[in-house]
Amino acid sequence: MMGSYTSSELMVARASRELKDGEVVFVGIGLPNLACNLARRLQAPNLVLIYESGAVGAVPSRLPLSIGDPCLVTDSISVCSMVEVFNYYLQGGLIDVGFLGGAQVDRFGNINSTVIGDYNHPKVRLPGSGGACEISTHAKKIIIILKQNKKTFPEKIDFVTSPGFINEQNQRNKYKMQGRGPDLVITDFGVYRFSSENYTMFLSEIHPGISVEDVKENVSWHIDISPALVSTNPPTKEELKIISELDPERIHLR
Amino acid sequence: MMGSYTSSELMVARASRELKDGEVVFVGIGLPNLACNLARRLQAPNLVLIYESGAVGAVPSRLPLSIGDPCLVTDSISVCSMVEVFNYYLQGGLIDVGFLGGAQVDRFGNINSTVIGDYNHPKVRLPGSGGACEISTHAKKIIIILKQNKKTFPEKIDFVTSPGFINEQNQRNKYKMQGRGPDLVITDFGVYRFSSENYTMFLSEIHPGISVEDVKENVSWHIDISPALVSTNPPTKEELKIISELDPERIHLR
Amino acid sequence: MKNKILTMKEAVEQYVQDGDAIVIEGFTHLICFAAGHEIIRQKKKDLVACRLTPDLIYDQLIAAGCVRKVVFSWAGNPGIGPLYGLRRAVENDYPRKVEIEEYTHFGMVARFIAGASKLPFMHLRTFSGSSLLQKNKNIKTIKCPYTDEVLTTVPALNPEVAIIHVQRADALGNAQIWGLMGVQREAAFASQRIIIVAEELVEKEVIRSDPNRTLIPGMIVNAVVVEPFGAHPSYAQGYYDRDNQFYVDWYQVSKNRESMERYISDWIFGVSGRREYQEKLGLDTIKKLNAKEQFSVPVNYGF
Amino acid sequence: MKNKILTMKEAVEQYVQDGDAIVIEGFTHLICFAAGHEIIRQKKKDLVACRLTPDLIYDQLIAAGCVRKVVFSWAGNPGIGPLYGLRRAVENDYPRKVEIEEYTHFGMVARFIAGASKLPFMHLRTFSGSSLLQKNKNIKTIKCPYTDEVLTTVPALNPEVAIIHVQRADALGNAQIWGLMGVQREAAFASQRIIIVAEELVEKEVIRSDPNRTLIPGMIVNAVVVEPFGAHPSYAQGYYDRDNQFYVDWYQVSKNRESMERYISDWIFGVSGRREYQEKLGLDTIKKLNAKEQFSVPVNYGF
Repeated sequence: MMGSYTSSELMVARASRELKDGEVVFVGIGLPNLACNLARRLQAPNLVLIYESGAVGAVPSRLPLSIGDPCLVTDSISVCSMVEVFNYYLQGGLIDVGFLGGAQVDRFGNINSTVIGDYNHPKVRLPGSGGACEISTHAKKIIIILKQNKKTFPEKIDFVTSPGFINEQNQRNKYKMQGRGPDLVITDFGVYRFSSENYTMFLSEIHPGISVEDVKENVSWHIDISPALVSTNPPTKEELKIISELDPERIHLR
Repeated sequence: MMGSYTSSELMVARASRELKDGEVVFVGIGLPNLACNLARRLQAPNLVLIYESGAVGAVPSRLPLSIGDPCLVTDSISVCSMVEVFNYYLQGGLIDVGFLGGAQVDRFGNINSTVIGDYNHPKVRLPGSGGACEISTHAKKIIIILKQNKKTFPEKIDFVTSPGFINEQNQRNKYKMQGRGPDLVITDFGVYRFSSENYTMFLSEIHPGISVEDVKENVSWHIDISPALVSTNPPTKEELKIISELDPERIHLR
Repeated sequence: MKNKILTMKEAVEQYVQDGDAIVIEGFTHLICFAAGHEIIRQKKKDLVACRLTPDLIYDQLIAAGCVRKVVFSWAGNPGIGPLYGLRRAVENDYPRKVEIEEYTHFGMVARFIAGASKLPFMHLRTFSGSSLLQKNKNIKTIKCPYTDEVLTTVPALNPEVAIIHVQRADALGNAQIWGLMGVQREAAFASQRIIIVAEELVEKEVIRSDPNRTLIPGMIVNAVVVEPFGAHPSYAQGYYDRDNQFYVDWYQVSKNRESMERYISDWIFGVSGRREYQEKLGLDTIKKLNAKEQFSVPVNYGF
Repeated sequence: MKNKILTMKEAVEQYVQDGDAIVIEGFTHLICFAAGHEIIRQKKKDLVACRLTPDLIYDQLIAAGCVRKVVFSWAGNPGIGPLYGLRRAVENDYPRKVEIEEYTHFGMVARFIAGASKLPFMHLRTFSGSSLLQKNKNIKTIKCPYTDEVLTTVPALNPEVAIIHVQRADALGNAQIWGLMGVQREAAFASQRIIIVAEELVEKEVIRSDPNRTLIPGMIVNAVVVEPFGAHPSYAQGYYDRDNQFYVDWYQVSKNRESMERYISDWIFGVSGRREYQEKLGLDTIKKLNAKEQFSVPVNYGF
């Protein structure tokens, strides 16, 4: 809780402000779904929501628990097979913004959502890529959302599920990835961006009530701080009202 | 005209007898379409007709002028895109019988429907392959239907549009074609099959009223005659009746 | 979102440029003659005309001198005979030299799949043993990294413009097709600019009542033209039948150079657009082609 | 043609064999729990269980000891947590060692496309820069013969059996799906034997009234099982909603080995089939999940 809102609400509100009207967004469940639907209710009524399940232009009438909820189908613009989702929409280069989460992110925006520990003898086996690897490869712009601590921001991640910039040389061009890579990382501490010189994460906005020391204590590497560091605008009353309408039982706002 | 039926009617009747109930047939327009619909009315009520336009299980209520006639869609079992027709049905190996015609056929069952003369300076430019090359590659069994004369049965065809056995070694295995190649050739003179030794056409049935001399005069190479040569069974009254119902204006029976 | 409705004249002016690779797809069904005629009226030049089956509409574009190259897999008047316009161009360079680049249907389909998927090529099993393999240098081979098997390949096809005729669309270009779908979806996704031509403009609620029917999403569409009867003499399932007589008659019309040019002059340059074309065609023909009713059993999208 | 209707018991007996590679597809939608339960009841062994999202049904198959290997791309309880049955097998070899072979969604989709197209491989743009490329030796690369670009590849996936749950089918197995279609078409065409499980058996006239809706043609189908409510706790658009509470509760049920085994004993071995499962579930739950009505606007197939 930060004042009269939770860090999840702040993350949702901050993410939603990144979305422009008419953009095509590849949506995941949870906070990204809330962010997209918040944006639809505010500055981006014509945001096109695409779910990897095949629903295009979804207008969910309730909070979807899963990415394949029936409410994403009813009244959507188009439902297509996953062949088309991945070949024509994602690889086809039609996605403006993709949201990704994960268990770990490193300084280059590479994400692990596969395994903690050794791949063959895992300490914790996580779900794996799903469509995350291809979202990170093909969406023009990536927004990463996750809760932050030393474990989720480790010196080295155990597995690269979804490539960010890969290393300080930005290997994306080598692999001819059409997506530009991670644009920002939104956590419960602040908002991070990436240097265009060494493709390394730096703190760009800091959430109200959080100190730079707090941030540093919750990153495993030496995190750069923007000289132009600003304070994240807190969620407005209107944003908070809509968010609570979108998730009345606070399933994703824990 | 041969007695009380035309050579086209004989060709249609003869072809239709090759079709077994439940088989999946890739149908072309003209005589093959008549043969398939004749078979559906007689021994093969459950013949599944597939047209390259994407109509599967078509039950045409009128004579289709083209392979994409609306009557092939109405009441069909499935309509799919051409992506599926070619990838999943044809290349997928689901087609039992494919019909092919053409301007020229050689002794190995290779067919030309592309060009008479030089490819770059054609004497006559024909339509080209369409789906014929892939039908000849993938359908388990091929039935060739065409009118016969020295020009349509030349020593060497000007262009191989649809490979038959290619040469006396049967090159189909080299190319790993799943289709077994041409099974029979039905003309207005007789029915031809292929030797399992040198993959060369031989006369297997001769139509009523046609002499072996007639046949030889209408093939450009020295045609082998089966020692077990039989006379083609003429169309029955029932077959003729159905054929005339299928093409009342005799559009394809000229 | 922006309403994308334009007249055919505006859409062709804005989105079809001289020298463009263009695809007016539709396998027998939903061939957009209205767009082809407008392209002729606007005297577009040097087009690379891509289509599985050039059909009468490309025959007309070629005879009118709009085309410098045809990329195709079957060039004929289905069930009737040759395309004489194309033949005069290929055999006698009349009215201008026209190059051809030839595939099979599967080859063209695979090119559009690769194009729509933004892959540089697609592999397939066809062409082996055929003469096309020698005549078309764009057909190559590749070795499977698992089985060492050699497969043939075709390069992606990514036209500048796709013109897709559909039964119904909303003002944003969300477009639904039923009946034969050919390779329209892939042709649209493969292209850089997309014009949707609709028999019927519908409210978005109609589209959203049956999202599985949407073949092309508005997000990739640049313009929506509402042009009832715009596919004649081709057809639109549920709207009007194919004008088979027109195709039969085309044999004679096109066989002779002068009569084909007269057709172009009378029926294309002689009218301002589809409304006048329809008037010229006459109510009797239109009525005769009117579709009978045979509706689908609806499905429930509720939850 | 032969009526292909079998009971679920008969279909699984006849078409699922020990050691088979099997796919019960369905992306959230139309996951055939009824078939999974019957496979468990018949104590099938050593299955290679292929599916993009193993979901609760594969979690149960694994916990029941039916599976020797899982081929997948996302293994979790969507929106809730992990699949504990799978985790116990992978992390502790309980109840038996289970191998995993892992891709991304796109990788699995491409494997099914290749399988359905009888191509040995498919190329795609993903995996580059990811650790999967090192961990899964089945992911290889190929050089484009046109651009020299290097693309990643996956091998075809051709399971022995596909089980596809659909909304409606006729007795020959002509099957229609609306709403999310996942990769069911490709999974079916890629497989050697296909069992269709239908919410509703319809006359062939219903299918033929809307042929564009047919996802799987009867010609490739071996058996049709009519099993209303057979996808619960997954859902069937237009028939019943997803039982989200079941998925939420599964977290606790499956977290503990004993309670998961009790579930299997009570709800799978404790019933003879779907009818008894429904009775045990109770009318209240079933009623609560009943779909509301929201019908598609019909289209005209006449000409």
